[in-house]
Amino acid sequence: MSAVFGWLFVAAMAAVPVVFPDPYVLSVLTSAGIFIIGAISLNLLLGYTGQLSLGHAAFFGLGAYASALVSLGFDIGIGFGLRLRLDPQPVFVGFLAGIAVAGAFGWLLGRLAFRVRGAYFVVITICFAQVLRMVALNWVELTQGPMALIGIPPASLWLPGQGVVPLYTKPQSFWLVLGVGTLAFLLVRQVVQSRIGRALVALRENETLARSVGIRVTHYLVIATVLSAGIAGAAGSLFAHYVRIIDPDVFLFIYTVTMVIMVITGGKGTLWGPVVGGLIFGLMPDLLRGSAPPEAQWIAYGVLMILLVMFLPRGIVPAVAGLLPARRRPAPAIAAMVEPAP
Amino acid sequence: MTALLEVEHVAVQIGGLVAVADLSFTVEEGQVVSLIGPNGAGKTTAFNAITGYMRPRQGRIRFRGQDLAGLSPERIAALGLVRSFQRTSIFGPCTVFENARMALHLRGESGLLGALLRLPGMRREEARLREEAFAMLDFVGLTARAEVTADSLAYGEQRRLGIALAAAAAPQLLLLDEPAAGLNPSETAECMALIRQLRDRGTTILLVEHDMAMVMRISDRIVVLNQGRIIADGPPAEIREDPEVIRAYLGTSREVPHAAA
Amino acid sequence: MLNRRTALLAGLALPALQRTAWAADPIKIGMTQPLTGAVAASGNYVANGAKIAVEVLNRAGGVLGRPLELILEDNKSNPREAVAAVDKLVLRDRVPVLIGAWSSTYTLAIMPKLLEYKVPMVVETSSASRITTSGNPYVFRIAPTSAMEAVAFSTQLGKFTPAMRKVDFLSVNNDFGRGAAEKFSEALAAKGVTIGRTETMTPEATDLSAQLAALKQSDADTIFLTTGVEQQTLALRQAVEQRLGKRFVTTGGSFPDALIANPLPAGNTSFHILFYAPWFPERAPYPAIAEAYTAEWNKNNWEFAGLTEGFRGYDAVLTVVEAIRLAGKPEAEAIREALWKVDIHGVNGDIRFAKEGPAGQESGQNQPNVAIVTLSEGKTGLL
Amino acid sequence: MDQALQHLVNGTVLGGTYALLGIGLTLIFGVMRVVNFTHGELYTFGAYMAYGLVALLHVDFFLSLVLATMLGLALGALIELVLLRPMRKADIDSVMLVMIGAALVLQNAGLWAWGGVAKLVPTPFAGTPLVFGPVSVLPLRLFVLGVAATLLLVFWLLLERTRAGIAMRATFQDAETASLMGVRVGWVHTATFAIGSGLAAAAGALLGPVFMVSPAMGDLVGLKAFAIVILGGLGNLPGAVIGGFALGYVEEFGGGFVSSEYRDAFGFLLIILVLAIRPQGLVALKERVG
Repeated sequence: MSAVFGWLFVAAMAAVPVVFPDPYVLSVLTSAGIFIIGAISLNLLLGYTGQLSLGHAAFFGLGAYASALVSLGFDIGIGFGLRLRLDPQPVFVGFLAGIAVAGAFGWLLGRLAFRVRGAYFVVITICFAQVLRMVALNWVELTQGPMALIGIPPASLWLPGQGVVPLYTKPQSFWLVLGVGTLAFLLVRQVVQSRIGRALVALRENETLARSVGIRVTHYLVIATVLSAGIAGAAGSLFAHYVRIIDPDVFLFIYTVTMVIMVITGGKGTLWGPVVGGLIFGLMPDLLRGSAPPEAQWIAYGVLMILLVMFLPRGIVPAVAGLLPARRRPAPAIAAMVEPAP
Repeated sequence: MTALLEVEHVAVQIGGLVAVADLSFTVEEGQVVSLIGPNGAGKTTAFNAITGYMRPRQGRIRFRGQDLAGLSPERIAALGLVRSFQRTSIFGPCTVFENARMALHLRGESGLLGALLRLPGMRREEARLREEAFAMLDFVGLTARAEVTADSLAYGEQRRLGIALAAAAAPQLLLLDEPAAGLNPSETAECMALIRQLRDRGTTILLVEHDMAMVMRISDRIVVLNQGRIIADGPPAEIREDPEVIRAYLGTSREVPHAAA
Repeated sequence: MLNRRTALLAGLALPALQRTAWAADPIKIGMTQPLTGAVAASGNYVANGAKIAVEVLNRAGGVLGRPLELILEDNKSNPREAVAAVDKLVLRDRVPVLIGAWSSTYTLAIMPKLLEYKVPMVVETSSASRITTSGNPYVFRIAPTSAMEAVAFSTQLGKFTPAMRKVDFLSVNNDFGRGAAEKFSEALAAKGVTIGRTETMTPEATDLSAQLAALKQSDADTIFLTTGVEQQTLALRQAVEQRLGKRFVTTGGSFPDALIANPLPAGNTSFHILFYAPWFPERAPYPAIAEAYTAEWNKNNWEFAGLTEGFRGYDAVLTVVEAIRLAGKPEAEAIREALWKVDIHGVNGDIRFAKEGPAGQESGQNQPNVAIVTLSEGKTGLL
Repeated sequence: MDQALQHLVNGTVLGGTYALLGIGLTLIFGVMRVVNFTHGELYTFGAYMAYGLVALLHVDFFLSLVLATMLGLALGALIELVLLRPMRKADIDSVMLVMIGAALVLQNAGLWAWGGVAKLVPTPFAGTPLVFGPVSVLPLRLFVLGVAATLLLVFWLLLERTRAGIAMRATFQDAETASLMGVRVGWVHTATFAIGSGLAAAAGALLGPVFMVSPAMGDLVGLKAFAIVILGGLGNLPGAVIGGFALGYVEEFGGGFVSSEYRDAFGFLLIILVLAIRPQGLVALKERVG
């Protein structure tokens, strides 16, 4: 998809609150947008490095908790009679903290987990998210445990001349998510269309060969994980300040699975795949509402995921791109990489 | 002058079995050296040990005087020692051009910041790498195939691309693992010409190859390996006459020297 | 399973029938309950109670000449899902009034949304004090707070033999469990009972052996158990296995009904603080209402013991519908104002709201009745 | 001390069922190279089948356990034939995704059929514990341990003494060679997945009556099963048994003496610790290069 199309898409989305200001539609789109950002970040790992990381909800949740805690402030005992105290900070500080904390844990997980591959890697990423969920559930002094962190302030933006403006309304939240989403998309695009992106794809396609031409495996996988975790952290932070409540269940496996389904459906390793998949799965529950109970919907998603992996393993975006007239289009697997920058 | 590559008393075990028992040889700058021996003699294992894919149990490997012990393959590649592979030699689903650009990794240096901000330096580097990629494809005669996926190349073309990927970053020492395996006579001749050209560009080459005709014609020196040990080391003419080499090939593995793997 | 399907069918068929029966659009009542997840048993009972209340009222002609429609959203035993459920009910279905959300944690999570959307909510179960003291004028609670429950309980301490001397607590690790431990400690301490330790458990924990082992070491004679139906059942069974040999009192109005069909071994009597004891409808403040409710419930062949919590949904719907009638129109602000004027008879007793919380933004709080039921070898009794 | 003995007994009972879960999962991975995300769902399935048979159809408790295991076996065979057979040539990640899809279907089908409310399975065992000095244990728990041990033994005999078992072990070691030697690998795969699933269903049918049966009961258990097999080494059968008991003890003693709240976290923490300290201990197979 060309850059022109991309900007048209963003413009059309930006017009939605004006043209169609239904708060419910906006809330559905905003939630979908947040998960699309999560899916975009997962795609960097799953699609471009080919590492099936199934602990992605961990980064999303870390971003959410870090951002919420920094903007709410905390005062906790850290042993030896010492206390760690933080006064409430502006929300954008929390947002940055969310990215930083998730990124830092991404570095840690990358350093640990990339010692192994395949099934081991998958299981370790799952364990990572599980441990974090247990901590969030039981470190009540910090996280409020099952009582959830409530009263999280809404996102705010510093505007010249107006100072810090809280983003209470549905259109404001929607535009914020659209903005961050566009940034995340551009960030991933810049990375995959660079020497780093080529190194990641090389590692995905043939790690042994990639190493032989001098590509430092751990270095690049860790870079990808940190970036991916940071973006997921940003999505988590947006989530925290949008729903304004966070509980330990954000670390649940099912959230990772939701993002995985989005990426696989749209097309892993393509820039637009997570967006297309995210829109489909973000909107479908509300379109199907009334016609099918939630259990039946989840059954349908499961079946769809199986069918896609079996019959359309590359996802919707490459399949549609394959139908378009070939205009000197190289291999779809890395089609996104060789698009000219706008 | 000291040798470019020095292998001293290297031993490698795989799962408790001795694959290489005691290996010592050197490769001088500017030469084409061949490592030959019957199947299972330990040639590929020796390659794996030199390029960091396997840890030798003992012995020492030096490249330009630097000890390679404990270095990862990518580090060793960065020092200027790159190998090709028998089987896993290309990035299948990517285009030939992209294959070339990936292999030029070491020729670039832009990092995350450059990628995110598209700094002028990064743009210049990208343009240069593009040029180099085309030059390389030109060198191996694949320019016309630049936009097809590597998977869809003919077998001979894939082998050439494999060599090109290894040679892309202009390493000082190139290790080629059976570059002519499975090629027909005319393709073998092309392959041989390619190796000569590489040598003429100043690349030193260490070759593992089963095609004895090719080995005899192209090598400056031949090292013969049998059951993990060196049994001969010398120029082609000498090796051809060596009784132990003949016995190794005819006696133990019943394999004719020129047979493909 | 049969029950569930008939309920589902009824749910699907009902709106269709109504459309032909009444020309007017139905008045919507939004409700969120935990229909799946760790405390699903209670949530389903409460939802069933609300459903039959709507059926009964619709048979009687609805309200303001229009039928009622109950829109139910599952909050999956999770506070964040509870917020999402309210978003859907208010933004998508545009309900003018809500009922919810069983656990205090879910209710507390929802409360900021009530302020944002300016929609009143009748709280049918949640017991944490801060729900009505935090200054949210959209909250009207018909359930007792933990403090009320504790005080009401402490007046009946004399009925226990041997007398309670020292008590421990086993609480679910949320607002409900912690709040109950705190308020019961205060009320019992005021009566001269020694307060021991408090062990907590996460809402979905199933193996409580570690907590029970710790409580076994204590010299307390009674353990107050505050959690959902599921963990009540698990804790009571595992306590027998670990030979705790102590008296258990459950708080919060939930009842481990599975222990009627699968009783604990002889010699194990547990005590349960309930707000409606369906085995003794004649003891209810208004027996006729209680019996009507019970009869309607039994028509559906639902679990009899579910009546203990089903009344919460039933009374909540009665309250909401009375407020709509008083308001004269199904609009959020009018309903909120009318809720202050509600004065009706429910299954639990009189329902009317007193003001609580900071002046100017008071929440409504009802004063409910409390019963202590004993369970021994699958048989219930009244203490 | 008394408390430690009690924890030892509880840990043993728990470990027995964990071993059943682990051995099924590791067998499936060893023979088929499939990371089975439906394992936890088969556990739930077994528990619900036991509940349905005992509580709704009033079938004899012991017969119900056998039937639940058989049904798990059949469901496993079905999953293999419908989903895994066509995916035989696919890469390990694609198969994982298919299995995640299958797990979603199974869990929500269960939720739809049974509803979200947890159920209690009636048993013929007395609710009064047997007392051995300082230790008390329910007859039901002892029965569960006995059955788990028996199943492990039967499984071991099956693997060692029968033709099917030999074919399975051959495929476990080297599928290519096994097929050259006349082993019908397709059949072995079906049998393996069915047996692995049957063991998971048996574990569910056994533990369901001990606790309660709910639609999400397999979530955590499925993930714990991964922890068990990683502890023992993926594809390592005795390792899975050791890993199962290790997790049982770690949870029980950790929950009793360290922190009751974190008891479910110990297994996952252990994996991360093992990885941090001894990553090489985890890597079972070295990739062949060149």
